[in-house]
Amino acid sequence: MSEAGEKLVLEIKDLHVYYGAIHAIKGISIKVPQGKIITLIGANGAGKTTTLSTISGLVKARSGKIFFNGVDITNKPAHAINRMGIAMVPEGRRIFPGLTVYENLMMGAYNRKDKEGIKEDLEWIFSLFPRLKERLSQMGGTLSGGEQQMLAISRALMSRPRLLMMDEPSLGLAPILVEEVFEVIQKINKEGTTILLVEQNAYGALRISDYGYVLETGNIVLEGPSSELLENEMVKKAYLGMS
Amino acid sequence: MVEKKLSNKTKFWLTIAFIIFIGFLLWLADRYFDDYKLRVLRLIAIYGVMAVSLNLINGITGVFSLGHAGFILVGAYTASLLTLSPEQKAMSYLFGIQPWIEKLHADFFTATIAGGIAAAIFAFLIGWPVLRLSGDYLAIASLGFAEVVRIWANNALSITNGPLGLKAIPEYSNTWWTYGWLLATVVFIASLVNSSYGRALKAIRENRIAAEAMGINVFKHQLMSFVIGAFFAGVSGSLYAHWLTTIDPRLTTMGPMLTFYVLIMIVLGGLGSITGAIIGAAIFAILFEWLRDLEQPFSFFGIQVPGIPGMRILTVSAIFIIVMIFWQRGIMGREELTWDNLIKWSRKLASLSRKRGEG
Amino acid sequence: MGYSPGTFFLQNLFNATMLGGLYALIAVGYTMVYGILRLINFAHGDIMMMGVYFAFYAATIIYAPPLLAAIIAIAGAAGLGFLIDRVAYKPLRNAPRISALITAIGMSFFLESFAVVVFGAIPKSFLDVFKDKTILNKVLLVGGARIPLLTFLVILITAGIFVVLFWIVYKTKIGMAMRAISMDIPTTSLMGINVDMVIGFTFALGSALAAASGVMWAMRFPNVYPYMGFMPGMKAFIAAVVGGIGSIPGAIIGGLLLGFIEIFAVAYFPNFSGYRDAFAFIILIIILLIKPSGILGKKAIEKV
Amino acid sequence: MRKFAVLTLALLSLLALAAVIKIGVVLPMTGGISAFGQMAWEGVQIGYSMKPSVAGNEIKLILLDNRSEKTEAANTVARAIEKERVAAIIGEIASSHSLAGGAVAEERHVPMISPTSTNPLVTQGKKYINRACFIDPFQGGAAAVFAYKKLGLRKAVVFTDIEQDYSVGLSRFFMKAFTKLGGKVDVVYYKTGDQDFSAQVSLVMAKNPDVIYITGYYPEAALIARQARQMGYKGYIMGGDGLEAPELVKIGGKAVEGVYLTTHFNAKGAATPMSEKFVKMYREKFNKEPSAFAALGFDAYLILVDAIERALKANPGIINDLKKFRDAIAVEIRRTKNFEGASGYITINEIGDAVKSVVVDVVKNGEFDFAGLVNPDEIPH
Amino acid sequence: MMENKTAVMENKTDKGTKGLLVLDHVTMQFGGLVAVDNFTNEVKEGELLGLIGPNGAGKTTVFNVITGIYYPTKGKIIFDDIDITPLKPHQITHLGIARTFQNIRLFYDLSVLENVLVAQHHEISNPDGDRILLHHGKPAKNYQRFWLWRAITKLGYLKKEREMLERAKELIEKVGLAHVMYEKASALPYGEQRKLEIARALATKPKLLLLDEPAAGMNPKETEDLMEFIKKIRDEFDVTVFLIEHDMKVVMGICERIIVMDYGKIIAEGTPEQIQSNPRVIEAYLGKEWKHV
Repeated sequence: MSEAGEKLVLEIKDLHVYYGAIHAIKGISIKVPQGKIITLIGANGAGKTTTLSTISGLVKARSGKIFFNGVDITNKPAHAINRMGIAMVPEGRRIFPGLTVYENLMMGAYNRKDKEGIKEDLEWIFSLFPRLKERLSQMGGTLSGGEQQMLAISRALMSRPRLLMMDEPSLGLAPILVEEVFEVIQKINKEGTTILLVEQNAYGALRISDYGYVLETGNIVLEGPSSELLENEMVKKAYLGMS
Repeated sequence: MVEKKLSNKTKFWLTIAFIIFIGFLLWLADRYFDDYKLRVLRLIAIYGVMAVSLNLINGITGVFSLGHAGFILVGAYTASLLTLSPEQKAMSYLFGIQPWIEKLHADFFTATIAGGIAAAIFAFLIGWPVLRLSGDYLAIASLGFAEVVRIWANNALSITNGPLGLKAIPEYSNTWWTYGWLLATVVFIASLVNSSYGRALKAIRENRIAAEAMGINVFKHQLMSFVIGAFFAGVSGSLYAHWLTTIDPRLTTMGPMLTFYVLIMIVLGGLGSITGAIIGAAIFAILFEWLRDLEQPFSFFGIQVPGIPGMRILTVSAIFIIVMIFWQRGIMGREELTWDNLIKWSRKLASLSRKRGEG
Repeated sequence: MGYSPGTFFLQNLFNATMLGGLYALIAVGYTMVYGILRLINFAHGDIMMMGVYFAFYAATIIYAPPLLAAIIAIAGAAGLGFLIDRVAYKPLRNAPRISALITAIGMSFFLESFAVVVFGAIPKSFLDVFKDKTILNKVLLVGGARIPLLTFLVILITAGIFVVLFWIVYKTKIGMAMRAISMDIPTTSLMGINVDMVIGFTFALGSALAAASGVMWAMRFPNVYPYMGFMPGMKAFIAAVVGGIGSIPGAIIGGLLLGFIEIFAVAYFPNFSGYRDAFAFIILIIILLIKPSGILGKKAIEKV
Repeated sequence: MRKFAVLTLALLSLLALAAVIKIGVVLPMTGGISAFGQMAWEGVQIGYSMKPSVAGNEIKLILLDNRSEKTEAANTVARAIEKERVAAIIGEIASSHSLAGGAVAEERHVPMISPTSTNPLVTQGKKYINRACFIDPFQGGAAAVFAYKKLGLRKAVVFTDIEQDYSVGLSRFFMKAFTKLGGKVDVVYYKTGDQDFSAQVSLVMAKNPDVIYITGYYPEAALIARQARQMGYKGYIMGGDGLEAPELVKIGGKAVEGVYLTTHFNAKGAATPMSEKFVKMYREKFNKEPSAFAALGFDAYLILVDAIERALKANPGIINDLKKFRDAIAVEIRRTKNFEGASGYITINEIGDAVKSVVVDVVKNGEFDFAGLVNPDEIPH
Repeated sequence: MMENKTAVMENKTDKGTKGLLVLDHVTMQFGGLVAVDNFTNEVKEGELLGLIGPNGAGKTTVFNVITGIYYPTKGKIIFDDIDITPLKPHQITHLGIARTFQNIRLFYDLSVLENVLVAQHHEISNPDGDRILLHHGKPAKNYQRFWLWRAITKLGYLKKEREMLERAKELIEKVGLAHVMYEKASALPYGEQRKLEIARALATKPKLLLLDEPAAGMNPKETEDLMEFIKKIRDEFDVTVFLIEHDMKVVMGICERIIVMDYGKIIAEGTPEQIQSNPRVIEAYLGKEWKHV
């Protein structure tokens, strides 16, 4: 897929993952070039979340390799992978309900020592999500669904990641908020963060991404530039709900 | 999953044959074992009744109760006060006795049933407050009630003889009574577990809210499990008292430690498995006696090593920790030792060895 | 010369505060570990016992001065707590909760029998550690009540420890990480936080508090034996549950409450002093019935 | 053929003659009351090193731990009898354990001698169960007599350990005797393992008695004394034999100075020549002062060995028939008269209880000093 | 007993006109948070009603209040002419309301068959049913006098169990899960777990079925099947369906009437067409471009 000379931020080679006896990921290979938005689409149980979890170190791979900027990060512990520059917005947002919004953000910046940089990033985040600034001292659990999603994204951004992975950012949000989230993702990407996006909302995801992979029961069944996938008959039928 | 299953009829007769076989083995043991081995053998059955009954509450229904020792204590005292002769009572109550306590008398079977019923009533009464709580709060409240009744027994000199305890309780708990009650317990609880009620209990364990939404009165079913479990705990208390021949309400005799022991048995055997509970009870009873040799002086390559008291429990606890680490769901998990499973496992074993043979 | 009612009350007030404070220190360790792992660490009381033995041997073998002995005890217990987590509890993080609980009970037996085998079952006197510190035996007269200086010291030190503890938990980064872990372990690890280290730190911190309590306990009640941790451990566990297990302020309130119940029940109902523990349990049950998740416990509203 | 069989039997019995006599020692070596078990075991060991054989037969001690638990107390006795096939048993410490183990021994007709179980129920109605110590009614009465008559005390508060049958019994017997003599008694409770007694002590301060009488064991007693003295209690403190251990002074420190306690034995007051011997050997081996538990362990061993010796003297061949041998030992134990033990001259009466004088100790300069004797006939009934 | 039953039958008015479930000024407050605010509406017999709204609008809370998981702070809930406001979840199920959950709540360690059997258990644990006794006002206190005895002796329910088994198997076949009948629920793929949850709810013999986001996590193909399935069960089992859903395609596709909630309040109500063009709904929930999604 990648044109020559393009720098790969993340490369997955022939990844296999098992949950006990269940073969969840059956040898997938994915490339994420710098500065792009790459999307994984597929049904529930296809292995999208498992793929992200394996990259972020929450789940161990049975075989295959994951390279981040050329460094092998396969089966490294999650905290080590985060420290290398991969941040994740987990499915269901998973913000810390009993920490304040500010503390939630600081959790994202846990390993950073540059106080100035943290301050700068905070300002940037407030410019992205002005609502968060108003709620800085509020407990995370009291935010509405949309605000929680914003917080989750901001929290991930606070570690200044080189790769941002998002698991179903639009899940459970009102249609009106879904639009907003996709816009923000594009904005973040434009400011230089590479993004790996997992979505069930195939239409929305493909519309903003550069390249897409279609996962089915642990296999990649289709890949290509997003614009092409949008036109693909099989995708149209199974994932866009157009028949 | 196309597996040839045994018909229910075959299974029934197989089970009957198995019980008769075990009965025969017990008859042999009863005849040829010495007193010490017989004591341990009977203790296994008594522990078995304790474990199976706690397993109904903790393992099947998912109610994390730590009050089992309280039920055992109630059963043990009720039954013992009934089987003790008035003369014996008059003798051992050094500081006076309530006349009505002195007069009580019954045969062993009636006393055991009475012990069970007393424990069941106790469970019914404390179940109302305790089962309104959940999780660890329930655990501590049930532990609390068990302790309260134990402390009461310690203080109520004229009824329980306080810390002096009861003595000269007739040694009625022979092999047949203990194993007979174990059989009765298993048959009763297994048939309950396999009935619609048992499914409801498991459903409560799996997901309390969904069970409620399916029209199951969670509180009442939990109370039922609590009461039935307590009944058999009371029975085990009676058997225990008539095995020990003397009981007292001390922390180490019928305090939280006993509950912990029974808990270890059922978790070791596999929480939620009836056969597992019995296996756990047997291991527990045997291991402590078997490892006694560790505390005897022995020679090691010619060096005389003196016996070190404490090595036994040190070893046992280390074994428990290691087993739990490598066998997190206990020996049986939630599986039962049924004929179907036996066939399944033996086939697996056979195919495994075949593979090995080929490899 | 008997006590006047006021003096009698004052005397018991101090006694209760001290006892409650010691319970609270141990209870906090229970509650922190529970908050993070949902594990009732039954070995916690025994870690306290080990801490006291560390202090005892530090003083009698290497002749460490009392303060150093206390520091050795606290450091030793912290290390032990960390080690126990690594060896016995970490492999069971994903196991059913009850398996972890049984392991904790097993660990409690293990530590007790270890102490019997290595240190011996015959009680040792902690006075050996503080032999010449007669100042600690000084008694102050407060409104007619005789309060040992030690009681004051214990109350003050306990309060000081709590201040430090609150600072750690609510004002430092690692405290924030601890609170985060108590809510969501995998997400915390996604923040680049080494979860195992933080859990280990929590165990170490809780164990250090238990050891601190243990050393003070042994100063006040200088009887050191392998099973000395069982009863205080049990009481502290109750205190933690009463306060709302998982909540640090709750554990402190629970500990103090338990101390007050035990002292005042005996003081004002002497005929029922045999029921001292029963009082504690009955009040505990009543509190739980009124507030099923303890005094400060958050009601775990299950998302339906 | 028959001849051959007889010959073999004779040979076997000859072999058996040289065989060892096994004695089971069933004690709590771990668990809650392990300290007492370990002390008694030390005493038994001293006895053994003094008399390791009887009538040319080697004695073998088999130590079995009951983990301070009742279930195990019964199991260990059964194991000693059936697996180890012992001739007799020394044990157990706590009366409740002696009851559990004793029931097994009685049924199997195996003689048993408890060093320290003072509860009257232990030997009640039993033929094979004996003890090397006096019983609680006697001890409690002695304490009351000593307090009322010798010290002139009239108002007492009794500290009772509600978990210990020993303590509850002793308290009751003391209270009975003390009120009979004309004294006034109040009672407060605590339990084994308690460390804080400030509430009970504050009550004592309110009642202002002449004496507090502590009937439990020394760990708690030492703490009670400390806390009482700290709070300014100035009266007498007394206790039972459960207080008699060097640890009382170690834990209690200055607070236990002047504490009176009834006990079986005093190393200083050397009741018999044997006492001196025992104390000397004990000091040599363990490098500390012996406690009453050790002395009674020692006595229990010697009484038993003495009974075995007499049984063998009467019928040397009896050693081959374990059943008869056990019976004979049991009979001989109850024929013990004025036996010279470390704790005095001991007579075992027809019930199986030791009859001897009660020693009263007082703690002076951190040591147990002899303060007097109370004889059986002085106690009111 | 039988007479009472007929009395119930006679009480019923014509289908379609009467509100099967009436929510009357229902308010649910958690501390300071008002999750449901003065909710007044009704579910008519036989209809297929949808409830939509942004995350946190209080939709699931409405379900929880109806099924008795929470007691409403204020207001009344009438089902089938019975005031069910003070009743417990299991009693409400007995009366004929069944539900599924947003996050699937199966009995994972039980087989598919057992999951369905459990849902019929209330028929033997409470054979007379609360239904009859409730009609005389308050729920009777001792309507299950012999429950413990019955459980212990198995008196009078062995035959019933056989019946239940047959009925459960039939139901499983009907919903198309026969091929996994003896599998543990945890072993089922996601879509079948959702289906099983609905089947289990149906086994309680409900008149009203509450579905909480049944299409969550399904791809468009599965969603389409689900829509068919819901329509089918409504007709076949003669139930009224009330569902919460985020997938507008489902809501607009099968619901006859839709209620929209925001911040605990009803902000709109009407047919799918009316809702789609309602400016308030577009502003608060749908956005202008939702049709593309």
